[in-house]
Amino acid sequence: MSLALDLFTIMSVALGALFFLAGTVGLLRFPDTLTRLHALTKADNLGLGLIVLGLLPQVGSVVAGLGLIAVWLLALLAGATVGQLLAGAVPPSESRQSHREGSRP
Amino acid sequence: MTEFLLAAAVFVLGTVALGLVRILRGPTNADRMLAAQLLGTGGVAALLLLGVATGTSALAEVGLLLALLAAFASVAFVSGATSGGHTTSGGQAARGGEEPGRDAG
Amino acid sequence: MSMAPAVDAGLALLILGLGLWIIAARSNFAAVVGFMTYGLMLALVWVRLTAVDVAMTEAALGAGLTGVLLLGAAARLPAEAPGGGPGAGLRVLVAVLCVGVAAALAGVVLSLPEPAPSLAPLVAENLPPTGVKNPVTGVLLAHRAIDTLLETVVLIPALIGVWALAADRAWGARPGALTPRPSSSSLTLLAQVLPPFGILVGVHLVWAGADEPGGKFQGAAVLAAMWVLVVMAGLADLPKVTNRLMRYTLVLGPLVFVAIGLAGIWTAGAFLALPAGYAKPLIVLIEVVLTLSVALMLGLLLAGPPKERA
Amino acid sequence: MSPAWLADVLALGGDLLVVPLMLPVGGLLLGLVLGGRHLARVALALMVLGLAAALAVAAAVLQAGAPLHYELGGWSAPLGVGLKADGLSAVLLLISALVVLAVGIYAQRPFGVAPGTAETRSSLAFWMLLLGVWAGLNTVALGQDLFTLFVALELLTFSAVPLVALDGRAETLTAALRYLLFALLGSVLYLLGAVLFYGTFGTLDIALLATAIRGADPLPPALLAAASLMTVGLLAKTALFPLHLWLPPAHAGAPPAASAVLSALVVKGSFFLIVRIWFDLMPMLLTTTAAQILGALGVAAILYGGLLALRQARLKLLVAYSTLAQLGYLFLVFPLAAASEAAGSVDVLTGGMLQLVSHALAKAGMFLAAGLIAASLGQDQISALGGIARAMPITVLAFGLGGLALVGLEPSGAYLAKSLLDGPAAAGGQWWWGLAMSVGGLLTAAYLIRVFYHALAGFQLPPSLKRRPARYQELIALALALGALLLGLLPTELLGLVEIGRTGVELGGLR
Amino acid sequence: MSGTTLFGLCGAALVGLGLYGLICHPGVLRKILAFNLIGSGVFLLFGVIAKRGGGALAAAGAGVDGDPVPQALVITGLVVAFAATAIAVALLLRLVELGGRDTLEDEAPRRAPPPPGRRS
Repeated sequence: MSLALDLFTIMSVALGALFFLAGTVGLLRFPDTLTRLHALTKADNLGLGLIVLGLLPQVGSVVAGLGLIAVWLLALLAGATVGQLLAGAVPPSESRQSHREGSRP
Repeated sequence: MTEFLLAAAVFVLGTVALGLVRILRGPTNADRMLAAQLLGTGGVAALLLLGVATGTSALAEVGLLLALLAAFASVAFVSGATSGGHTTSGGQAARGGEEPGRDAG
Repeated sequence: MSMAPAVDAGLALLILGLGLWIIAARSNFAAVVGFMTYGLMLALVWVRLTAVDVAMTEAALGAGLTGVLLLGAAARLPAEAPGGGPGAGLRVLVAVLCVGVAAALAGVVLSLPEPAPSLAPLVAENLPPTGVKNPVTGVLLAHRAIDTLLETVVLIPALIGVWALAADRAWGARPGALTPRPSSSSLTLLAQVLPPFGILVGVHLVWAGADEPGGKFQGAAVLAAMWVLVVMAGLADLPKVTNRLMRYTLVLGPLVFVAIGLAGIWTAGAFLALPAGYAKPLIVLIEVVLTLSVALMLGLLLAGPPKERA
Repeated sequence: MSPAWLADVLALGGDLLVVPLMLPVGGLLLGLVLGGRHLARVALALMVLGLAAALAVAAAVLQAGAPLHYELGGWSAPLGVGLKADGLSAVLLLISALVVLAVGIYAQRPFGVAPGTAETRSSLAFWMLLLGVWAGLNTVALGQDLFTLFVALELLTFSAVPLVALDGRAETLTAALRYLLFALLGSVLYLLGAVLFYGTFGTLDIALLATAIRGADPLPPALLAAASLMTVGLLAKTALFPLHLWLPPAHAGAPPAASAVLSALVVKGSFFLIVRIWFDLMPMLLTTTAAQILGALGVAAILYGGLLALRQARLKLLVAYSTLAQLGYLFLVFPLAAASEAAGSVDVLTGGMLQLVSHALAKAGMFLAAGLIAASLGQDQISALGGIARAMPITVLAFGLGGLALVGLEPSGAYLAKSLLDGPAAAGGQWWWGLAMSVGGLLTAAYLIRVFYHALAGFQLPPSLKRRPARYQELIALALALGALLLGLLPTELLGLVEIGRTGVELGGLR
Repeated sequence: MSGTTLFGLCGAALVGLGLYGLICHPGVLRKILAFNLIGSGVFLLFGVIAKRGGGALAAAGAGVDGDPVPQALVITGLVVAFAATAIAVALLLRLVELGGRDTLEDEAPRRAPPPPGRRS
């Protein structure tokens, strides 16, 4: 039983970590702010969700498990709203406006 | 299992470090905030992994705090960026003409 | 191979890289975002150092509130840091000096005595009379209560100092550094959903703080953040600086603390001493009232000087 | 003083120390609630009580002939935090209470709120910040724990910086910002030193640390690092040359009542901690080159501050630069104490504290007087002072007497201080410290003569004043300056106050 | 090398880094950031010393291993640092609002600020 749970944890956490990697790659590779945004909010919420799921069998108490789930729910809620807000904060022209820096044209 | 969780934490931290490139390069502030948002979620994930691996108490609370404050920071960013307070060159926001306080004699 | 050193090394590298970025970045905003991420990573470091209480404070205050404060400043300043500063020669000189300081400190860190001196056993021995089980809370509210008292008192001149930057005619107006955003449905939703959650977390932190990691500062920071969030969403107004109720709430915590401390002279033989048997309820009482006052102070420090609305 | 009264006070024992600690704190809490019109009066009442408390502590210390100790919360160090009132503490408590009270009376007019008017920004801020400065100073005087002292330093900083910017002009905001950055750097360096102490010895209590350090052989490297970090940090707060850049614009730009407190007291708070660290914590390090360096910086400050004061066009800036120079004298204490025998080192410290008190009184009086002149003329160009001596004789007299006290004429406190310092300098063969003091005195005289040359010129044609100063304000300035000038007449028993709690043995025994 | 020592060295480096920024950076906001960097480096040293001094409490079963005294001091210090930052930011914003520049340099800017909308 414990072995199966451990296996579950490993699979789930590994998958979650991969989602984080995917999100980061998207953040770096996608061409403009809005597409980055959409890719990202999904990737990181799924990543965190899978990691939380994987960790559940490893925590001793139900309360601690509920706490982990609460963290995920909160991140989900915040991520969704903030994603929307950020999308609203990016006028189409923003990518050609000021505040830029670094080497990218 | 502990080793695996720690390894997963290192992996997630690695993707976080990769995501930092976006903060560096921008080009817009929204991109930077987006990257910070991903880093926030990644940080929470790494925290949960670390905490479960080392049996840290009150882990969920720290995670909740991080998630809450990350959301709060994003809202603050959006408010600041869209409320017209954003200036691009020095002193333009100055309103001037405020009378100085009385000089005590 | 054990992974723990890899975690520590990774965190250390991240922290140093971010620190370098904060100093080197050209854009103010990029530096501030870097700082917030830096605070987040520091919270992880504190977990690694098994200081969960500090990790919470760092996450809430160091990264959260300070970050938002600086973010607001960066939004009102020119996007790029001003040029100028010392010439190249002087910079090299300063750099050499700073490397020297860092190297000397590193040397001191490596030469710290072994075994390390510690008050941990003394605290453990003297924790039972306080009735609390979280040693950090015990130190903050019993053994070193004067620091905690003075520290909440320090926030008052700080707040007055911020308020004093108002224009004379703006006195009596509401603090003006938080700009409510024109209504947006998603923000309103967040400002309605997040605060109950946050308040729950904050209250839980204060309540649990006696026996588990947490306490008034962490709780107060969360409460302050939720309050500011509601204000930024335009759902509530900040109190005017002359508001009586607000002023009473600001001093309530320290005042109760001082009163209990003075009562200690007669009931327990010394200023700030807690009478045996009543220590824990009194500590919880102080924590609760201090949370209210500190949360209000932190929020108001964030809200800036009073300003007339256009 | 009646013996019965004294007996009552002595019976309070250590509890007495809670009074000066909590009086200003209570004022801060009450003041925020009261606000408005009552604040000025309530603050003044508390300041009168504060002076009484400081006198009581001094009397108790004198009577006992030994320091008073108190364990806060009943927890003894290293776990708990202790308070101690020795002679040095009593002197700082007294001078703080005295100057704060004088400024509190003076400021009733500029920072009072007229009946029927609502609370004003500057009045609430001024009184709260003044109480904050006072609370910080009293904690600095009594604190025995390096971290509690850190919080006290921050209390001092957070109260002092907004005082600089009280009039809200862009120049004073810049000055305040620069001051804040220096002060914050100072605090964080101090804290860094404190953590190294804790990491090495496992305590932050000054007395326990001193014992541990005395027993340490060889001295751990952390100790040297901690000592230098803390000293440099506190020097930045004290504005000793070359960390002085922030002081002149800050002290000259603040409203006069604030300048008086900043120049007379706030910089002395951090100096006081330097004395605590070097004399109480690690006297054995005092014989090293560090003491010589501190003394040399002091000399540099005396010369540089004096020369720049000579070149200032504005009266308040002149007074501010004079503060730089006068702070330099304080730092001669370190090399001179190192050069003298055990008994002599106590003399040197007495001289130093006397200089501190004398400068506090004189400079508070001079800043208040300069402020009255500036307010009456509408500006403070020295070249435009013609005839002011006739128009405002009392104010100019106050400024002049304060100046004479700075120069060190008999019977001023500075004269006595310099003679106490001169003895060891001559005896130790280190004549150059004495020379520096003399040159500094000449410079002081020179820049004062320049002021008087202008103030007395045009005696027939007094300028038209924009507004007349209140007579009571002039008298307060005069009283402060007179106090500095007559300080040298203090009975020797009172001078002995500084020696209480000081054996001199530590210093002599280790050389 | 233990992780604790590593973080100690990290704290030392942060102090040096922040010191450089505080002295050399012309922008006030960046000086404030640098001050916070130094502060966090110092706090990290507190944490390292707390961790080194731990053990006794863990043995007593208190659930926290580490010397609680430095930890408590850091919490106090963090609150004070926040207040310091708040005053500094408020001063800076007011200065800019009154038409001042976001720097304490006395002389005129050596490098003109880039015009909006153009890359520098």
